[in-house]
Amino acid sequence: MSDEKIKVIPCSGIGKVFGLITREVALRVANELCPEDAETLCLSYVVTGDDEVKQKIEGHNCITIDGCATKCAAKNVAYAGGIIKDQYSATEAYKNHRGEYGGTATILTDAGWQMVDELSEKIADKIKNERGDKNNG
Amino acid sequence: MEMSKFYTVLPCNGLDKCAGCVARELAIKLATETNSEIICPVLYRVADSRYNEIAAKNPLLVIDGCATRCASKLAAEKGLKIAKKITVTEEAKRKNVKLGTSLRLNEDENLFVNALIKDLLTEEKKIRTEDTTTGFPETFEYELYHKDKFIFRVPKEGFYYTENDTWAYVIGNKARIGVTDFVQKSLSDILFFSPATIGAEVEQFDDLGNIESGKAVFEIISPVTGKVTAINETLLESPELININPYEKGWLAELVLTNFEEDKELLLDFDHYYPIMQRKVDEFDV
Amino acid sequence: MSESTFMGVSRDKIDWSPRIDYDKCNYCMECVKFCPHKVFEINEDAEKKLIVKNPNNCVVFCRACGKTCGLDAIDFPDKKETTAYIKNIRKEADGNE
Amino acid sequence: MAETKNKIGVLSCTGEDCLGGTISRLATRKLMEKVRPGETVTLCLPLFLAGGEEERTFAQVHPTIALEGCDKCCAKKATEKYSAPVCDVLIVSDIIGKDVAESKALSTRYLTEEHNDMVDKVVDELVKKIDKIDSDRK
Repeated sequence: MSDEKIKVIPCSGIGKVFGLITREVALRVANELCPEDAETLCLSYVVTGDDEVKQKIEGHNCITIDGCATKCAAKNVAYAGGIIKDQYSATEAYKNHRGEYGGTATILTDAGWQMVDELSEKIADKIKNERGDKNNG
Repeated sequence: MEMSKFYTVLPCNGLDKCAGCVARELAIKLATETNSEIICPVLYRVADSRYNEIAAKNPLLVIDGCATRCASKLAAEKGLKIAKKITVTEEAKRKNVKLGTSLRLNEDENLFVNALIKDLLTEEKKIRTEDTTTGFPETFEYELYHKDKFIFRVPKEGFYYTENDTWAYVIGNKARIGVTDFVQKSLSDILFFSPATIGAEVEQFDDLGNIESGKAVFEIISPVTGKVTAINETLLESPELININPYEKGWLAELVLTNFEEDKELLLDFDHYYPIMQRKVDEFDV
Repeated sequence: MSESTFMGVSRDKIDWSPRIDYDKCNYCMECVKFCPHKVFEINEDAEKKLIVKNPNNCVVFCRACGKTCGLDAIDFPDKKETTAYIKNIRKEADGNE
Repeated sequence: MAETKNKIGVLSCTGEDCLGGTISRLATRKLMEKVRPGETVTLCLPLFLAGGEEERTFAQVHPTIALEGCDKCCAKKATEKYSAPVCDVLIVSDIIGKDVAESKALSTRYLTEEHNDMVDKVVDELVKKIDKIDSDRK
């Protein structure tokens, strides 16, 4: 159970740049930075609430990444019974780049990619640290 | 139930016409029914010290009989901050009451006094049933304007608006300030709140800091004149609360009002602001 | 479309817009980038590379672009006078009803 | 004033499980921004559950097409569970092939011409469906 990959679930919002950032962060963490320790999961599965999906998430460790204050990822994962270990938001990545333009819901600018990379590394570091602690203990 | 003092009342007490007598009667009734204290305008002229303290203790209600506004002028002369003002002749016009010529009130005029008391009590009840820690209510009733998939909320009652899309919610001599849903939605996700300084004295239409999203910066234009007593500090960490609800947890600042009666001339009520916001929403390309 | 008004007063009667001090301005164009209402216009070929092209687009009482100007080259009309002016026009309009 | 018709809604999968999620997301935005601006409207799918009444009336107000990345059809399921029946469904894997659509989800960092062609194909199909809805309600 403890060896199971942690689920990184973005809101992937389609309206604004923040949704794209969450999606790119999740893909970067799960596919590139921590492929051994993390995997991603479609939030839409969680929304439809099929039994099969519920099993995938209920009682499992999750990290949510949200694009706006509505916090769809965190809320939906919580409804489905997932354990939210950490919550992140794209706006927090944006705040370090005040006044810069991150892009749109489909294309990121260089500044936008920088935001993605910074948040991805922050999340990956946290995952690795926790895994490391577990393996040593 | 113990009722706290409601107002300090300064009536004109004019004995030259009926309107003055109504002002006097209103003050007396209010004092007995709400535990308010009266300042005698005649004695005040010669005995400052007795009344200055009372005047400062509770929100000041000034009741003028007619447009000469002797009581208002007296308050201004003494440097008092007016929380609320009533002019009997204007109220009579509003309520369609014809005032007579006798200095003794007739039946209609007494009913009119009672109606004015009822208005004030309704207002007081509103104040007392509100959130006890801050005095401001936590939730409101909204009119909703739909545009495509978006809904713009505007509180129906108790708010004063500006055409700069800011609002003031007034209780006694204090006001809470914020922006409307139009600002919140057109800015989209708000990332920064740069507040006004506590203690700063602002005039109506001065700025009270700004809020900023990835799209733009919005300067918060103050609807009222006064002194900043508080800012919503939770917004420094969580400015997104403005997006969630700019009238409730997303309020921006609190002020002690110093010139509200005059500020009101350029403030809009719901009926006037709502169509303006509708027009702005329609012209705004979401 | 209805004519643009502010507080019930025709917008073109209200003199409220940024004033550029050309002795100070270094054409950094921060104000232009800042303002979403297309008040300014850039013309790289002209002597004055920056002008207030659409003064009536400016939001009455907004002075935010001025704060972006590190050189203090942007000024605004007196707010009190503007307020008093608006009140007067409104009173006149009331009187004519 | 002429009576304005409600815009047509596109509810898109933006899944992370496979390429279909990336393509459907990009196709929806392209349709909205470039191909049929002002005529179409979209909504974040997870808002059905996390949002309020405002979101759940979406498919009642707007004739809605569900755009799916794979044959799990989450967009249709979620819309019909929380809002109202959809008018039509388009499945990306039917257009670009099941194997391609179900390959690994793609970061826009690695987008190629080939992917852009896939997006265009999906947009073309979406446009056909929109025109049909429009002509049906005339």
